[in-house]
Amino acid sequence: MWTLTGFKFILAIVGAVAGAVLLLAILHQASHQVKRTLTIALTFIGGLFYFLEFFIPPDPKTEEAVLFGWSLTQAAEVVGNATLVIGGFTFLLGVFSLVHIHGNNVRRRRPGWSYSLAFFAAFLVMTVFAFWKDWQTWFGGPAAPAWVNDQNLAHAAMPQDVYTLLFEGLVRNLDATMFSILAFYIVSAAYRAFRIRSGEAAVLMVVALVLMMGQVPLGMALTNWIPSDGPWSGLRIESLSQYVLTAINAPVQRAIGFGLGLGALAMAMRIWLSLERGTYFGQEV
Amino acid sequence: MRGQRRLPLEQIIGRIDRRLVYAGLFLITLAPLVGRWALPLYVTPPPKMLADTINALPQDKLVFISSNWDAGTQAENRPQMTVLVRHLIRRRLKFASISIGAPNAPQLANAAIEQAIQLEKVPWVYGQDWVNLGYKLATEPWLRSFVRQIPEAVKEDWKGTPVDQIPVMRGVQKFGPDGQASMLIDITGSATIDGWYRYLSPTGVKLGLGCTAVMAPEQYPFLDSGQLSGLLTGMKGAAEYEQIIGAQGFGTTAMAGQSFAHLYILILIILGNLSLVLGWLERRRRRR
Amino acid sequence: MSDRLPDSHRPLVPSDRTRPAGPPDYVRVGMPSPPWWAVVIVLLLLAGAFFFGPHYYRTADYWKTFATGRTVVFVLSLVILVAILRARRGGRAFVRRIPGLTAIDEAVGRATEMGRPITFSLGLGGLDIITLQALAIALHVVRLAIRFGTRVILTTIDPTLYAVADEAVHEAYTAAGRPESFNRDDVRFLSDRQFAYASAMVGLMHREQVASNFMFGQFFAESLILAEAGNQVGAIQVAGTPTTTQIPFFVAACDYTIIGDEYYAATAYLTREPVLSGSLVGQDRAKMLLLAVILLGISLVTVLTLIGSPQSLQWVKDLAGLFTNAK
Amino acid sequence: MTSPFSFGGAVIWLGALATLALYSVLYRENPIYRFAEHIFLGLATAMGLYMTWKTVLYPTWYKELVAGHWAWILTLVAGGMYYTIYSKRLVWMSRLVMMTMMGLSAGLGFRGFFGTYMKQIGASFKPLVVMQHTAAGGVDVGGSVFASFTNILFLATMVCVMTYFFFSFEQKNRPIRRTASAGRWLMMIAFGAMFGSTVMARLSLFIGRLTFLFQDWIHLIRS
Repeated sequence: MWTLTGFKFILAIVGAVAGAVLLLAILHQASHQVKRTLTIALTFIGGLFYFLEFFIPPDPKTEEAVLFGWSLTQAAEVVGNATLVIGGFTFLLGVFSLVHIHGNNVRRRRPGWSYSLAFFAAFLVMTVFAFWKDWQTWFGGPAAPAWVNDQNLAHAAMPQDVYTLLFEGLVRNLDATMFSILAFYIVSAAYRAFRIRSGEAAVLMVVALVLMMGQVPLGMALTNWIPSDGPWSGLRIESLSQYVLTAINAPVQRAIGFGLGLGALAMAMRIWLSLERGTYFGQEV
Repeated sequence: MRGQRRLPLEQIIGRIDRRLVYAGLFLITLAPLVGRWALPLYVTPPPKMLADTINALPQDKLVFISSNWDAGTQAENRPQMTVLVRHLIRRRLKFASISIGAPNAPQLANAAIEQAIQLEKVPWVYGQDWVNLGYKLATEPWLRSFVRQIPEAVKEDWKGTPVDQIPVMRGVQKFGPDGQASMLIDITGSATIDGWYRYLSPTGVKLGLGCTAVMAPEQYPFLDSGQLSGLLTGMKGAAEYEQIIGAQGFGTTAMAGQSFAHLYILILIILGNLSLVLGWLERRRRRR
Repeated sequence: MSDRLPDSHRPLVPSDRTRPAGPPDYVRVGMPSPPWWAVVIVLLLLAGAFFFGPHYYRTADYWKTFATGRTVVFVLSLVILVAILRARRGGRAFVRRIPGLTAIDEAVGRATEMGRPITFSLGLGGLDIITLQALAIALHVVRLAIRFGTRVILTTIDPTLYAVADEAVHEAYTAAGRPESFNRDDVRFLSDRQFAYASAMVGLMHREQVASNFMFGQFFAESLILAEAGNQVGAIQVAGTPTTTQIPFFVAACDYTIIGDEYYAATAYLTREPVLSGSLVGQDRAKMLLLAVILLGISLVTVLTLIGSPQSLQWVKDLAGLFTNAK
Repeated sequence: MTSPFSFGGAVIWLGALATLALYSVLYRENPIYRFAEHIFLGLATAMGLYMTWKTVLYPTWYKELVAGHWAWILTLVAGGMYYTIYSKRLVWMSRLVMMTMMGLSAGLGFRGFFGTYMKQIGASFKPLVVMQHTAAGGVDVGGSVFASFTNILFLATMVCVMTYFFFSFEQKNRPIRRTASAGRWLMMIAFGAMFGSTVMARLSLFIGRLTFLFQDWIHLIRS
């Protein structure tokens, strides 16, 4: 029933879409009260599904949680995939947002509109070549020419195509550069922030310095005169940093984590039971 | 008069323009790289273990290098790769490089290997003494068959030459005690080592790892359990290894860069605090 | 620019005393919610599954690996839920002062005075609990800003979240009686790639010369990029994230940092809505319970070490195992 | 300097120019950075679209649908409901699907708490007194004291920090206030440690860029 072919398949598709649209059309006529109740009910059912999937004990043999003959574990996989797919369909919304902003910039000739043109150019070129490259694998049809998708194994390391040029040449380097800007920012942040304005700032600074020095040879040289296997070896700067990380950093992270976990748990329950009223959509549905 | 002079000093060292700070960092990190400066290093146990393992390898077996890094982690992984290959060449161990992590890894691996050969000034011939097997998509079945029957999983090198025409690969069948491959060293910027733990550890073959500094803490348990026969942690690991085999290279100079940059930050922090103290003294002087 | 300021602006004294008691107007007109019958349904379903379920529910092994973990989660959830439902029936709870959060009003007020926009980054999360909490804080900021006619540019990395945020902000404008002021371009999907998002935020903050910058949600390496960029344009910055490893960078570069589960206390603190402060009471109780369990575990293990763990006390040793082996 | 007139050379040149363009923001925001930023944004958005299709929609939706699993078409309807945010009349549909999705992620919260924190509770059961034995069988006094101290420090830190995060009552009680403020100091130590231990990783990234620019692009660093 869930797998159909040929004419039946088309009929099922059309039927499903038509049915869904009809249902929505009927609901559209309903009162606010009905829509509101429906929304709350759906939120509840959505949460209930994963709640049960977690709390119903699984069969030790199959490791599947079964409720009234339904395998929740298997269903969870389908639900997970469906969530992923529905999320995937929203990507165009993101694209709309960008196109809206940059389209307006170009149309109204706002200052800097030429940069928006660059955005469109990059977006279009990359989209065309990325999809062209794999089009045949997905939908069949003629293969993309070699300069779009070079599949010669001899070039395996660096296919000589436009997509690779854009990806390896631009995207990867832009990514890496933006990431590496952190090196500069971590220096300027340290210079500005690590000043002994208060006791807390002093502690922050001293510990950060010890840890920094514990990582590089120059810092290790400071305490290298302490023998590495005597009773005092713990005072070597690298051992000291390790000790701070395991004996103080770890419990702090754990304690903060417990609080965060409970906070998230409470938040999850408030959303699930629609107790977060007015937070997201205040007045009416 | 003196007060006027002191006030600007406090201001100057307390509010260095961030561009100057950035330019300083740029120069101070670049200088050791260009000038090939080196600072003495202290060798920690994990790289030493790796060197000892390689020193104990039998001469007649092949060493596999799983080279899984690309441009993103180049700074940490490339010096590891180069220094390990140099050690292998010094010990006259033949090796094969294979990539499962990134499609353009074979090219980077090749460049690193050729550089190592050049540095060692030994005629180490492609095909005779080493081979680059290119990029393979490492699905679970592929990993399994690679460990059991190497020729099944690897049919040709990265340029498309069939494996049976490559002398160094002749007779190489499998991993394990009765196999022809004695060790695999994973040099990686991603989670490729997990696959090797799963499939290679059970064969009893030695497994070495060179990874980025961020990944290293998670690997210590495997070092304890003996699944790893040695570990290089980022740039520092490469530098220590260079120290062990006595071959100064990029790792050592890069660590000099790291050291100078750290020192630079230290000086900046001291300057910032000095200005705070000076300002405080100044205010106290005025109040009197 | 400054002509958009309301006359009486000397706003938002961030002290607890001047804040009106009880929930603000916009939370009163909320949706009705179904807690009691929901709890009944859930409990009935669970009870049914347990009592009419298969035999393996009653084996010791099952209790060892499965039931402890579920019981802990269930009890903690119940403690929180009971506190929420009690608070709903009236009474408002005390919330202690959280310095970083009082700064939110200050930051909005400053943007209003300067006539410059505010940026609010929702971090790298999608439609998950953490980011929904960030969105709740964002909506509080947006509602404040609407009152003073200040622009808030909300940026996201996830298209689904973008849709929700866009709709919620639109709704906030409608609720405030100013649907026409809603500018669709102020809720933005920037990119779904971490560093493309970061580069766009850097450009955005520089170009708009923002007066205040908020960062709430999940942040990773880009945290410091955003915070330093905000610092360079001289924005007042308030940040909060449950990604604890990024807190140090926010502490170094921001004016106020929300640490740990202050992040989840934020909405309760800002709105003083009974449900939320009740939830906070519940969280505190759950935390105490957790602390008690841990202290009990510690004392048992310590006693065991001191008396040299005889065979007859093996079950005490297993107690810790109940937690670590839970599946 | 690498020649830009080969494929590999062109990739390096593009990368180098992109790198310099983004670094220019360190001086100040400028047209070159802005241009690179917009190119980056365009490419990233296109990549996002491509990856969404390639990794999500193609394998889990299109392939299933083509295989005859017609019910997957309903996800298209659900996805489409999101797009009603642009219509005043139909907007309730978007809320229906949004709230359902929120409900689903809320339901995952229980497993999330369990998976992350359950083991940590058990792992916190550390004895306050540790006995360490020497190889000869006697008690290693120094080692035992040190190990016990480490455990006590670990647990005390955890308790102090957890106390700091109590919100629902005024921390008037002196012991509680002291504990909480100790928690704050300990957190500062931890934050300092996190900051300090990240510096090297960040500098490595920059050294990586330097190698790309000065070794692969202009051959200033001899290899």
